[in-house]
Amino acid sequence: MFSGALIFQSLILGILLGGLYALLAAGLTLYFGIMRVVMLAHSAFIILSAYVAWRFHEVTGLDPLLSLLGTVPIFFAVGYLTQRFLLARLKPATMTMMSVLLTFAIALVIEGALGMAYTGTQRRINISYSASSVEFFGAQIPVVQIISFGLAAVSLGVLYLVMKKTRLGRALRATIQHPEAAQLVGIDTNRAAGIGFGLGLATAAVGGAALALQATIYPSLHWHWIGPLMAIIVVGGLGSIPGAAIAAMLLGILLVMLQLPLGSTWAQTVFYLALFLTLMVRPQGFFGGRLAQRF
Amino acid sequence: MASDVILELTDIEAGYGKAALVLRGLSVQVPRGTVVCLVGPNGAGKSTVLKVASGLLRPRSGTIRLNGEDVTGQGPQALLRAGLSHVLQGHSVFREMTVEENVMLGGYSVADQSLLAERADFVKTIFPVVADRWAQTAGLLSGGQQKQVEFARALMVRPDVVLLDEPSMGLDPKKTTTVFEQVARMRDAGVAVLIVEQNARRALEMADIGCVLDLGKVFTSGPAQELLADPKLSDLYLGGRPATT
Amino acid sequence: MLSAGVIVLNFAVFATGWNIMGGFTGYISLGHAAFFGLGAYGTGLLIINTGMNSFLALALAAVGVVVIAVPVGYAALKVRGASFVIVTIALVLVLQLVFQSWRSFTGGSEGLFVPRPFPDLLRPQHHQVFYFIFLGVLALALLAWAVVNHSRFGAGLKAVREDEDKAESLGIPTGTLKLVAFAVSAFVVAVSGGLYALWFADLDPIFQFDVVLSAQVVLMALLGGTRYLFGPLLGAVVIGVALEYFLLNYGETQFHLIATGLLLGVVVLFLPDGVLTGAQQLVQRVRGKGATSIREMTAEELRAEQERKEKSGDDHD
Amino acid sequence: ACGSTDATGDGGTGDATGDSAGNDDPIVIGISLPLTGDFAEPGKGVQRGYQTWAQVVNDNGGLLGRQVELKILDDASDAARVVSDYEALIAQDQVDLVVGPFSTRLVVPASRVANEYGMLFVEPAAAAAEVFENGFDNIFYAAPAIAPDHYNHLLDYIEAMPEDERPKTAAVAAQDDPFAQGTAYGMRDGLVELGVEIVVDEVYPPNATDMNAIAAQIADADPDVLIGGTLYQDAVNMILALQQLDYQPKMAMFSTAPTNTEFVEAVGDAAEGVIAPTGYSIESPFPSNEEFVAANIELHGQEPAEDEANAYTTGQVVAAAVEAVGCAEQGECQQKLIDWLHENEVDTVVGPLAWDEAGRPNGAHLIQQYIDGEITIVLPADAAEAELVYPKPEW
Amino acid sequence: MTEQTPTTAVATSILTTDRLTKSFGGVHAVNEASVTFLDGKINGLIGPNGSGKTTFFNCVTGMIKPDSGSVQLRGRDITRWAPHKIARAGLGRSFQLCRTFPRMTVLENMLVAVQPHTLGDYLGGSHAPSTVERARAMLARVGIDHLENAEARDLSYGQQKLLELGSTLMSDPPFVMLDEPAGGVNPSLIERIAVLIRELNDEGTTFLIVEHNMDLIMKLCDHIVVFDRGAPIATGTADVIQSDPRVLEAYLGV
Ligand SMILES: Nc1ncnc2c1ncn2[C@@H]1O[C@H](COP(=O)(O)OP(=O)(O)OP(=O)(O)O)[C@@H](O)[C@H]1O
Ligand SMILES: Nc1ncnc2c1ncn2[C@@H]1O[C@H](COP(=O)(O)OP(=O)(O)OP(=O)(O)O)[C@@H](O)[C@H]1O
Ligand SMILES: [Mg+2]
Ligand SMILES: [Mg+2]
Repeated sequence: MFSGALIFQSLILGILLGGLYALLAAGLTLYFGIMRVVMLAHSAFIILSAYVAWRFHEVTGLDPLLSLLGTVPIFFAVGYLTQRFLLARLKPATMTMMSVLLTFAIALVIEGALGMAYTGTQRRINISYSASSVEFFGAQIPVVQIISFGLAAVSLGVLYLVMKKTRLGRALRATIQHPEAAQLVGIDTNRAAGIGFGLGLATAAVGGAALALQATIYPSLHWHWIGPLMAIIVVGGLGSIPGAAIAAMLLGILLVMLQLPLGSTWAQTVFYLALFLTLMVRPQGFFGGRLAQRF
Repeated sequence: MASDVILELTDIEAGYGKAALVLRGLSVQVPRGTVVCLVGPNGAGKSTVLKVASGLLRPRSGTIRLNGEDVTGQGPQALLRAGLSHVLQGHSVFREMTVEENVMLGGYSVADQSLLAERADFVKTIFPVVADRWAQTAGLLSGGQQKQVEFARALMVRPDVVLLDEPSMGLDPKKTTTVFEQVARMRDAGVAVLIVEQNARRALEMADIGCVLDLGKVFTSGPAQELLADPKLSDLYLGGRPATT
Repeated sequence: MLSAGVIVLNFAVFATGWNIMGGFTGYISLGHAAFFGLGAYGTGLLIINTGMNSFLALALAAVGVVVIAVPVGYAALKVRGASFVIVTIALVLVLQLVFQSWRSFTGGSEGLFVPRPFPDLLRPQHHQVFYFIFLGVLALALLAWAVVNHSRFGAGLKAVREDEDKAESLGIPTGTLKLVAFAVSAFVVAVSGGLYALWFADLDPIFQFDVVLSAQVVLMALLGGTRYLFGPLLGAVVIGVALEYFLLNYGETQFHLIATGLLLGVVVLFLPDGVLTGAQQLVQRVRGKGATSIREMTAEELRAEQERKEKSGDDHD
Repeated sequence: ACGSTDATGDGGTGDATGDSAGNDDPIVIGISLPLTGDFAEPGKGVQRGYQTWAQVVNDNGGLLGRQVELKILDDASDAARVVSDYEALIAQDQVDLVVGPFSTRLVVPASRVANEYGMLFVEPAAAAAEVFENGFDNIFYAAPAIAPDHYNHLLDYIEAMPEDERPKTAAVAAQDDPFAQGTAYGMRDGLVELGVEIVVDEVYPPNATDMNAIAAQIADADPDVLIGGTLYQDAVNMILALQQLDYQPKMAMFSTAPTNTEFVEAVGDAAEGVIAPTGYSIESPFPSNEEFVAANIELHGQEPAEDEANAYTTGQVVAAAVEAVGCAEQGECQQKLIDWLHENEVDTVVGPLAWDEAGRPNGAHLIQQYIDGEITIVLPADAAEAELVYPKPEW
Repeated sequence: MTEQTPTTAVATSILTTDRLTKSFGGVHAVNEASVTFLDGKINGLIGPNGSGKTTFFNCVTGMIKPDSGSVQLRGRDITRWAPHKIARAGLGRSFQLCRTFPRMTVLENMLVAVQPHTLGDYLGGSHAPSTVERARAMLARVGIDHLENAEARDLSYGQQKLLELGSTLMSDPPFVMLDEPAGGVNPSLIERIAVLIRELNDEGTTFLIVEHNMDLIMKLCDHIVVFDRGAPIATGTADVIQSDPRVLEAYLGV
């Protein structure tokens, strides 16, 4: 059996990992919540941002997190343009299905480009505090994970406030639900959708940097992430940011805990089990996201 | 009268995508403080007229003048800013947002929050359901209730020109009365109203000018009462003998 | 090169099978690679563990896949649109995990070697044989699609694609129809997978359970046009050849990925209904019949005509 | 016919198909390599090794007086392509000889094709035991030892220790990869025989980047010996994770990773004391080595690593057979080559090699350890440059 | 129970609900509604917005499952049946917010409505010419025959309502429930629809119509039920209803 210390340690690690998952999933559920877009390229963008952080560190030797100053605005812009000039062209009727394929295409392009630029070699940022950790009731907590958890928490909070409390948030949701009517109340629907997408990618930028701190990256890594993230947003209820956050937390913890008895490969399946279970029991997801199955 | 015409469509030709023309050289004038009522068979092009007037659909030829300015080809937002609002036909509530959010979005273009709050209270008084379901998801309301929310949404702004596409559809008799009362109030407040109605008799009874559309052209137009009186029109467009109640 | 031809045919069967679900119901599944992989592994494992005849094994495996597809479909088809896509993706990913981890049974990441059905054939002949087998299967798949397309079963599926609730209220048992379509298409795909196993002999979870494979197949179907019998076939030929080309000419780089991506993007953006649709529309444009939806008669004339009719009393039928 | 014909040296490129009759036209050697995809990195290394070998051979007047020409195809790390590539090479392009690709996953299907065409198949990569259990007689592994034997010298060393100083407990974490597991489990089973208790035995998937959970278990069990069945990055991640949990083994070994030049940069001081088996070291004492190292640096501007060496060795083995048998084309010649290799021993940059009937080489790997930031041979004693440090310093 | 008026006493019931209840959260959309509709008649169901008419429809047709209570079609209990089963039991319905198959042509929309029953039908090829003829005739009757080849999504709102009506009548079910068939339809066409409904009724089809167009209801219906807050408040013939104070107060307004 596993010692209490080990289980406590894993619990901590699980919480921290869950935080990261939460951030990564938030963007994904955002696109869907406001635009019915299944953004398969999300994790590809995450990896892209991670690569930027890595290169940045390689070249300048500065702390990789500083790269966020550049990536966040740039990713926002890219997202804005992607929506305006690519997704906006899709017929609303087939939006959901077609966006899957379109973003899939984007993902492939990103993966390919990274592969061409930096080959398939695995990369990892090696910074002064990579290996350091702080002691917490006998558990060793890696500094990098604390940092990425902090990043996640902050950006999630911001995102949530934007969506719920601002005019922008409302405009975004109105736009997807009835574009014509939205225009008629004076919303610049194109702009709104664009901004929404930009926000989503901005979270990807943050997530990427956080990821780069604590894990290895390689071009095809995004396949490794997209599955769990998708599962999370369905379990959380498509389109519900808090839902995604909670689901991510729970599944993240479960994952790490299950790795002890099952080993990391089998533990991975927890995401998919959760997904299928959700569909059986509560297709609309467990937290909010009432409309999952209608779209 | 042409002097204080506020909305004027001239020789409009319009259609959807590559399909054939829907509006075939049509002209309509809406004077300040009057209610102009469009009637006509299904598919005559009534909604299309409104879509062209509010910039949702670009005409292939012809001009649109608002307050004497040529606004042809401008988008809905521009026209809204210029004082024109449009309530769509059928159901256009934001289904997944609360009644509150819907109503408040009606005032999206209005900066002054206190003013919005005030108008919100007003619409609550005339449509009780809006008050009762304030925090509920609009998409779950009944058909008629949704129409009421939509109309309430339109009342959040005070434009010079209002385009209404069958506002009474799906409303029960009482609510229909309420809606027509509101339209009359707008007129009295000097607003120009261009209304499409299949509930033709009641609409014409309230309207100043009637305008019969068919095949994307104006079939006849004139003072509403005269149209009502015309037996041939009744027969063709307004539905047989006057209502029995 | 013969083996390339076999690969393209294999794609064609796969895509046509996929189209039995995706084309009619509009449910875009990125999970069919799972059935492909299951068909392949199923066949392989049956042969290895029971030593039965290769093609018997193939048949059994395909049936087995259907047995799996039904509950999976039942779960997946409870949700529409996005959730459905996500589930199907998940299906592939989870199977990849399982087949990788479950070494003792599947050979794990060492892969699985499937004994050849005709051990004494030299490779070139081997390819030739399979080339024709695949041709035959393709013909059958196309036939199946055509039958569905002309049947009322197909009409029901199309109704689902347009508006599922309305279809229900018209008395169409949408749930059942969808499930049947799903199972049939899974079957066809499983067969193509099994044949692949017999032909290629080396199976590896990474390559058999691959979402990208699904996507490529969807791309083929879309490119050709999901509403047409030969759409997927056309797509398979184009994409199959294109992929081969990119790999050979830009193999040293990851360019073939980019190319696939760009291709998919272009198709989705500019040819969402496939080249065949595009062609058809072009023809219509030339013929210039912009079917007008607006009535060509005033209400007046109409009413007049009505009266005439009513007098001559041939009102209805 | 497809792919890049790659005649090294100043010899211009020429298409290498068909008629290999006239005795002065080049001997074409077909190879398929993972130049893209998952195995791209080692794949490129192997390519360099082959090129260096061809260079050296041609500078010394070629084989049987004929120039050597490499015909290299890219299989994008895809088993499906490997097979079709070797078919194309053998059936269409009628190459005279084929040699192996990289990675067990690709070697197995490739060797089968070669076997079906009755071609000699010397390969630089597939060390996993399974490779040699398909009953093929044409396959030869051009390296000192197959995976399970890599640590044999280290096991001897531990056995030689006094009972009470021997490590008591060990942890094994291996990637789900035939080679990586092969090495690690070879060591593990050896230790078990020496009465060491295995307290953790974990497998993780090839794509796993998060080592925290495994590290947590290892740290919790706190064993004396750590055996990492690793390729490259997973080793780095594991070490970082273990440092974060501040676990200190007495002895830590990882396959492949430490011999990679980037290893030190990646883990910094943590490298000190880490042990790794290697089939090749620049300092290797064997005669042909100097020539190889020099040529490789000249041609590619970098020192050769194990991948290059294995490829070069493959070349040497084939060359030896060809020169001895005196022929190099498809047909019965191939069987002659195969038979000859089964009988004889070949001198290579990794030492003299001989094979059993299944093609397994008979040697064992050198054991290296990081000492004062330098990777140095510590076992076996006769080749050692320094004493093995045990217990290793903290990381 | 609701009062029975002489007219209805003789006729047998086609649809009866017993304390049918459906509430959403706090809202009692349908509240213990026990109603009876008459076979062979044109029944009307009216009531203020939000009084539960559509929900009642949805419960009866199986689109949503009632919380409690039972539904009987010709004495057969069909509570909680799947929608398509109920449809096959001879109950057709139209939607208030009209639902057409947007990317099918008007004619196809009509044909899909004719459902196969045996497996043979399913695999059987396209429709019999006779069916197509019937579809055309029906289109003419609802006045959109000129749109036969237009895709449904291109129709004007009213045209879509007419198509909706047409396709509902296409499979000529013996019992038809129409949710606001006249909403957004041009008055002169409404008259034709009225005629159509009469004819079909004479041919033996039973109707249940939800409408806010009083003229139509009063002209057509033999038997009217008035809903308020999810339950019937009055039942009877047009005159009875129109003179009922509760109805005036709750619905018609004065
Ligand atoms: N989105 C569209 N695409 C193509 N054609 C359309 C579209 N919308 C309407 N039409 C066609 O244009 C014509 C006029 O449509 P419009 O909606 O203006 O009619 P309407 O007078 O509003 O009818 P109704 O009273 O039923 O609302 C109709 O014949 C219709 O078929
Ligand atoms: N899915 C739902 N969730 C929550 N409330 C609902 C739902 N459907 C209907 N309601 C509520 O139930 C009540 C009855 O709705 P219903 O649509 O049956 O009214 P109706 O009689 O059809 O009104 P109308 O004449 O406007 O169509 C309404 O108050 C509505 O808000
Ligand atoms: Mg209209
Ligand atoms: Mg209703």
